Amino acid sequence: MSEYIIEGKNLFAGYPAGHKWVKAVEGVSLNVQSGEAVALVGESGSGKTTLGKVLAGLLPHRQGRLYIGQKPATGRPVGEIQMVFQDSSAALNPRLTVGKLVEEGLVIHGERNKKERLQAVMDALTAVGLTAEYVNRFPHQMSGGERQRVALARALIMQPKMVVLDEPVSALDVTTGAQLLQMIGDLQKKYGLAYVMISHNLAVVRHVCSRVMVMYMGKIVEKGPVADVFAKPGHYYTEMLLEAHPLPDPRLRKDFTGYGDPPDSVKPPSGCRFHPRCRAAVAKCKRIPPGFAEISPGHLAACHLAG
Amino acid sequence: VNSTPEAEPRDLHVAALANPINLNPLFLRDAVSAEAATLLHAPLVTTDPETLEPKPRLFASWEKKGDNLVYEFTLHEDVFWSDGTPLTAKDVAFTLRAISHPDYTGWMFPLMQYIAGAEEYRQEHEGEYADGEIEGITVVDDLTLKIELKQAHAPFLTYLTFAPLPSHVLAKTRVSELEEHPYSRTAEPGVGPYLLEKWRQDEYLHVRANPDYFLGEPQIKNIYYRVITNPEAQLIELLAGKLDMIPTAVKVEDIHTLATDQEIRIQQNPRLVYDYIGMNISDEDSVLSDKKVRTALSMLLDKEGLVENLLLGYGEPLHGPLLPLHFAYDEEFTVFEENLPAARNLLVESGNGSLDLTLIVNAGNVVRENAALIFKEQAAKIGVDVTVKLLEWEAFLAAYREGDYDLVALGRGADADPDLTFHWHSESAGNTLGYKNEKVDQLLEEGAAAVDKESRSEIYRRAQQIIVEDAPIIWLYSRQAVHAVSKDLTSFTPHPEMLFYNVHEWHWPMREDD
Amino acid sequence: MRPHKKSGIVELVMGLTIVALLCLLAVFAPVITAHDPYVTDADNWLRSPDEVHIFGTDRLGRDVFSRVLYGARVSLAVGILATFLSVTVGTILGGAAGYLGGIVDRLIMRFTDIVLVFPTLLLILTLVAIFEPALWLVILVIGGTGWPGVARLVRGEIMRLLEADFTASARLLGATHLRILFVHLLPNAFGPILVAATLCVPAAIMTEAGLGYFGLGIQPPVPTWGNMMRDAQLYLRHAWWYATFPGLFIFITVFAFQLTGEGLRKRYNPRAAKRRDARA
Amino acid sequence: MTLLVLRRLAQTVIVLLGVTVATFFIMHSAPGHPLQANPELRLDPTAVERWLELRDLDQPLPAQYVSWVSRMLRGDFGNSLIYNRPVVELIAERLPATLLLTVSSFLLALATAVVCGIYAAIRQGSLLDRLVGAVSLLGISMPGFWLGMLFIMVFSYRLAWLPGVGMRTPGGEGFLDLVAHMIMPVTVLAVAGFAHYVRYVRGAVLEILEQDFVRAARARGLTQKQILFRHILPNAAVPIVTVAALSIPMLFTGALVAENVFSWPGLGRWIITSTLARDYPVIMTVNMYTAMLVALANFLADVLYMVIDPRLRLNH
Amino acid sequence: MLKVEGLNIGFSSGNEDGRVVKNVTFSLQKQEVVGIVGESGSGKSLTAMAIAGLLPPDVLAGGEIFFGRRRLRPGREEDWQNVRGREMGIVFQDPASSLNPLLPVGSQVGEVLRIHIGLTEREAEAEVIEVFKSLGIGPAKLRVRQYPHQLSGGMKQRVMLAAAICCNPSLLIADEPTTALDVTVQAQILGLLRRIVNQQQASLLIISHDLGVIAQLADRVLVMCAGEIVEEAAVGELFDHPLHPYTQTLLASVPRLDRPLYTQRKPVMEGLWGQGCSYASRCGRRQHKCLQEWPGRKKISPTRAVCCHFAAEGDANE
Ligand SMILES: Nc1ncnc2c1ncn2[C@@H]1O[C@H](COP(=O)(O)OP(=O)(O)OP(=O)(O)O)[C@@H](O)[C@H]1O
Ligand SMILES: Nc1ncnc2c1ncn2[C@@H]1O[C@H](COP(=O)(O)OP(=O)(O)OP(=O)(O)O)[C@@H](O)[C@H]1O
Ligand SMILES: [Mg+2]
Ligand SMILES: [Mg+2]
Repeated sequence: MSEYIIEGKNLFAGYPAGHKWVKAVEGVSLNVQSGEAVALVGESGSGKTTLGKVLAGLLPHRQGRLYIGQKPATGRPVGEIQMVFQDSSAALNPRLTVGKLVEEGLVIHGERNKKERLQAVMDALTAVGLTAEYVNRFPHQMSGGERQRVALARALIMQPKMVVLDEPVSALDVTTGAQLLQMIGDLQKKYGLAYVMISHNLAVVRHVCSRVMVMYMGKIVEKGPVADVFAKPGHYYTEMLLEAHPLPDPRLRKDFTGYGDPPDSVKPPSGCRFHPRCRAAVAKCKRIPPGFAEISPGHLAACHLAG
Repeated sequence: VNSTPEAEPRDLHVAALANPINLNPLFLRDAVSAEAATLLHAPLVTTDPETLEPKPRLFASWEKKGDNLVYEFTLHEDVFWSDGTPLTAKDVAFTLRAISHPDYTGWMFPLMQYIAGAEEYRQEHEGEYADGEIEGITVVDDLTLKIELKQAHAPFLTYLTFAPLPSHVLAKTRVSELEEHPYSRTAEPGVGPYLLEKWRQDEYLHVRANPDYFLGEPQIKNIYYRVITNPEAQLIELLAGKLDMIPTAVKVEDIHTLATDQEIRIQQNPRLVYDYIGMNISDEDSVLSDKKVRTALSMLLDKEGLVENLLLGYGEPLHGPLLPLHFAYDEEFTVFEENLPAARNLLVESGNGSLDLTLIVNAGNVVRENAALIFKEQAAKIGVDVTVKLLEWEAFLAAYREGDYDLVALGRGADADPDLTFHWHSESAGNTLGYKNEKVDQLLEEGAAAVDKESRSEIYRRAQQIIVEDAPIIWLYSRQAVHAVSKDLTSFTPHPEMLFYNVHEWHWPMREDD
Repeated sequence: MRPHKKSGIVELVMGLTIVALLCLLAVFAPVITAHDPYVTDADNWLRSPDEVHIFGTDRLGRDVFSRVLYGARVSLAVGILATFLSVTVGTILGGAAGYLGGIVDRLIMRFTDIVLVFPTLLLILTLVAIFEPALWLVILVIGGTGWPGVARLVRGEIMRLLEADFTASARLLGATHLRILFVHLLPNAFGPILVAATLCVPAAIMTEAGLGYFGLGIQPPVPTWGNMMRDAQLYLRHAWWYATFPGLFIFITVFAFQLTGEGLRKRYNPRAAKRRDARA
Repeated sequence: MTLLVLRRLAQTVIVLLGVTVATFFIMHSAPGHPLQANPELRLDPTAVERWLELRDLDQPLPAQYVSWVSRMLRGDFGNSLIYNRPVVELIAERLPATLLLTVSSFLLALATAVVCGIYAAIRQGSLLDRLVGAVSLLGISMPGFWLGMLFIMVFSYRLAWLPGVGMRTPGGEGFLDLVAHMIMPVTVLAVAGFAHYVRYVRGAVLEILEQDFVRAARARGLTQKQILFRHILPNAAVPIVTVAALSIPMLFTGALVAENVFSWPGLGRWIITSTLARDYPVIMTVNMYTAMLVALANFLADVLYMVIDPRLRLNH
Repeated sequence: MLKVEGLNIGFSSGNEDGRVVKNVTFSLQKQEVVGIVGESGSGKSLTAMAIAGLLPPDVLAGGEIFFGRRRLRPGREEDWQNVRGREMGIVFQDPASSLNPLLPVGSQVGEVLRIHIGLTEREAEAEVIEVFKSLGIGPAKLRVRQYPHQLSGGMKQRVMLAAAICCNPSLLIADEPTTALDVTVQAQILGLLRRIVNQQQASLLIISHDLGVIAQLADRVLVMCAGEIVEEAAVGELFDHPLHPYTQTLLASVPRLDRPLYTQRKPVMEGLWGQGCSYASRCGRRQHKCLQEWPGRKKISPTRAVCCHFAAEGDANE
């Protein structure tokens, strides 16, 4: 219990829409251990970012319990958990230089000594593979990959225990993305950082994460060690995601049929939310929301037919 | 406009500076409405354009009895309202009652107060209609009306220069609602020279000749009384031939241009108005409460020069409250001429070697502004430093009301009768200066009660002498009304108080090529 | 958004130069002209321009040039101070509405709507009619009615920026509300606010001139371009110079500020800039 | 959609209520009362009294407000102090002239601005584009009263081509006469309007031109003209309607100036006379009338958006 | 079918010589699927837009484009007038913004038929319903009357596809048609594209930075780097034996489900731009020559060409 950096039980979260409430995360439980990298995958709109924001304290959860360390979350950000956003150009204040951006956390937390601040900034920049010459640049004077590094440096300077990475490479070129992923992996080892990495690209998380959680329409449908899940998906949705992934190998062509459309998120289907698209759905799936079944140790799938 | 086909005689377009507000003769509060109303109404009595003596109009004649206490008026025969009803003495009596009624909201009651029983009627009349009787007013027959005054009041006849209301239309209207009655906007039925054809608000008033006008059908069939608020725009229209007349207020600067225009004639006449520089004597501590200082200031201006330079001669220099139009006017009368050394001496005598005074002027009247400036220059020569403050009307008014000034340049109007009571009697509401001289009060009371012109003339001249020697104000000049008129308009006789005095006689001569 | 180099620079330089010149003229009016704008000269009224009176004289023989210069003081003072007021009020209200949201936002926006539906000049006329006109009142009233546009703009910007991830990222670092507002939101809204402010000035100047023209502005004899135009209206035929110079100065001043605003808009509007980059 | 319209209507009602409160507040902040204002006008004391009565001065403010509003709802806006007639009647006599002036100049300005704006945007950087930009900048900087005076000087006085005064030639009225009188004031008003609108139209069209769907339409083989009429114009309609609706107060302001310069017999000139005369009931009622007109126009514009834009119309 | 020769596209504010697409030459056979890959900004979209005649007006373009027997001259709108939409269908990256929000989608697709084939409104709608059905946009009858905002992203992209193919074009250009979509939706669109090529016997030019997509669809691949085609090969050859170092890095950088990630990108060395190879500044095997000299296009086999001084010598499987 004690080594969990963050622990959430039965979390609900969403957004106000007029007088109604848009549910984006429903009944999610998760925990992250120190130094661990957990992936959160799923289709667009499945609630990944929302969950990430809840974990980072940017969005209060509506129900359930969330502990950071052993303390219940206050619904306000704490320095220990940082987040890096998908769109690096929107995540950096365009009016501040890299130096100012990176040192902001220290300034806020009352580090007076200018020299020390500068030193810390330098360290953080070095850690993400940038040099001193970037200190006086503005965000628009850098490439996407460099900006993403600055965002990471900004998070690192707070000496967080965990960083939520929201699609950190999806806006980048393959080559740049690959480098960034590499670096993310290095940092984990070097600082013992824990990650929650959000992505819709299964292949990406495979390289960084050890555990994966698959989300579908606000719920987690499968979770477990990356290797297990990818090798032997327990949920038909996970299977479908893996199946749909276009492999960069012309010899392994797929026929790309029968995936069905994602349903309207405003009116989620009854029972197992995936049943309208599921190739193996049975009558029960339509009525009863499935609970988790253990497929192998630590590998759980919310499917009536699993296990 | 001017090239009308032969069969149709030419129309007349007259400029007005504002939209008339009301056409009911009992509720004419502004100059434009009053002017427009004279087209549509006929007054009971009128005054002579030269001497301002009362002359018959609807009242064809009158007789004075009992030391001017009783008047017996006879109405003109065969006068009909435009709906065919004959005009009778009852209409006149109704009109007088309406003015005296407690609910009457106009300003004319002070004119009625001399009639016996009018005050009582106003105090005691019950009911919302102008019915009942006023003691001093008797309808003798359809054409005869007898009015009894409670005390002799010489100017009384000149007070009857208003028009009667049609009692057969308005008698059933509450007096309190009289002003709102459609009659105020249509003037129908009328007995005047013209009848209202159309009134486009803020645009023009179109009147058409009354074929049954009792002095004969007017020659000009249509008159358009056009609202053009900008004087410059009026001139442009006149020069373009789209207006035939700019009455009364042609700017001095424009006279020269207009005089050289082939199509336009300048016509002028004296008016019952004058400009003056008032002195704030209400403050006891002020230097101006010292008569010597006031006298000194009264000796600064060359009034003939003012008229020549500022008015280009279109006016009369003025030395006292009596105007050239008044029968009591004395051409020879002067008390103070320009005399700077004497003025300086007086000032020194008063113990004021130098003075700082503020003169407020209402901006907008160029001539008055310039007069103030000349006064300032002259004053400087005797060591009086005058600060001239040109103020917009609002600011001017505020300063004036609060007495926040030493000197003030103003204009004011006088009555047709030389009676000076309104402005100079110490108990008059019109005595805004707070002038008080028992001798003058006494003389003015005598003058009002006196019967014959000669003795009245004498009394007012004496009063004038005393007033002027007290030097309460500095008289400047009396400006003439300057009209720019289309050259062809004939028989236009300007009257000091009524532009359309003889409008029924105006006409366009037949052109030879017509 | 961040300024875009080079775009709109021509407009900016031209506009600012003229504005600077006008300010100099206004400030150094007593040095530039030997004539006292209040001194009347009864012998020399309505003199056409010559070496002594380069813009001629008015109906009281006052020097039109010096009156125009002194009039610039009023116009610029009103324009700038009223704008300052509008922008301050607009930024505070718009910022509060955008940042706080919810009921505060709705209240402020309805209030803004209400002020916005009154035709400005009419409302100002009314207020000036009720309280007697004076310089401070004119500034107060023009400034006090000019803020809704700014408020809406600031609110929109703040809401847009609140959505931006960098606000969230600052919150993650533990930034306080004040820090977020003053370090992250307002500086980024600065460009659009600056543009709006620059365009507020000519509007205020025009309104002041309109008030003067209707005789409800700052009262004579204090010279303002508006009340000079009002006087001049009566001498259109005699004295072309009388209306021309104040009119021209209003025009030039408004033009200069509009030009500056246009330049700033080009600099701060990313879309326009993008187009320009594509072309250049 | 109905729900949205209703919600918007509710907002409009709130704004209208706000307008009455604002007007009421302004009216009550007037120091003293008009009797003291201008003795030369010889204001009718009973009219003043009646006006004071209308304000129910003896009652607490909220009660005064309620009775004032309820009187207004019954159509009683009080009497003019000067005319001593119902203000509503006086407004009705002058409103047509103002509407004629404003509506025609509005249509003229909008029509020319739409045509020029679209053309300028399509031919961005062309001579015409730059010309439109320059005209717009000059037009926006031109004080209406000066332009009006210049017009009168040149076209009425020097050339004597056009009447510079009023709305009709008395006695020679007719359609052509009306048109001749309208030319100058309408132009003065339209110049400002054009200058203002053309920028927005141009900007809006440029923005739309950059959208992917325009490129997609080209990719489908549509000609420039088809794209313009099917895709660009309808999308430009929303911003154009917005600027048009928001410019209505500006239109009134313009009318105020134009009517005074050209002695146009409308509300604008009358309100100045009334303001100078401190005819409070008139000033207040006209203020409120125009404000309400503007609020309603804004409401209509919003309804129009919903007609144009299915995203608003078919909102779930 | 389609031949592009020496296509150059430039902005006055671009790289030194202002060109962002340099000397692009390739051809496309009937029923062939050609893919273009490359990093962001390498000029893929511009090349496609040039072929479609959709370059922004302020762009300078030169070169020759032959479509069938027709010559399409860049900058001449009239050359494309009857080609686009009829013989050449085009699909863009972002389906959400590619549809006019104010018109029903059926009517936007129908436009093509009305303009090019001269169908009436009614006929067009009936036809559109058919096309919708064939692309799985159901219920088609309802869909044609719906507005873009009522459709999901995948649906919108299908509508765009419908508009592109309803006149049976012989060439379909798809510029990153699935980038904005989810994997499962992407898979469907890819399936559709493949079907269209087979059924309608059309050629397809598909642009993507996702090597997975290219690998799944293309017959032949063009690799672009900094505005140049640096390598050209049949899809099998390319993925098995990439010759150009750039292609190699690209392939190695793709995160794969079945292989560990490998990358060796070096930061750009500023000031190293020169006459030489466009990849030289980042290349791991850069030598002096690379910076000085443009390597030139080396034809290696009938299907294969590469622009690298050392490509032939290098070990493709390094
Ligand atoms: N600010 C918001 N207001 C209202 N609804 C929102 C908001 N942000 C997200 N949502 C809704 O919440 C749901 C989950 O959104 P979220 O951003 O968490 O999804 P995601 O899995 O991150 O998707 P993507 O892969 O597209 O980023 C979606 O249906 C979305 O429409
Ligand atoms: N409108 C434009 N103005 C200026 N430069 C442009 C414009 N459009 C494209 N470019 C430049 O041209 C180059 C090629 O652009 P292009 O859009 O073809 O790249 P791409 O390969 O499609 O990239 P992506 O994968 O990001 O879509 C880029 O460097 C880009 O910056
Ligand atoms: Mg997300
Ligand atoms: Mg692209």
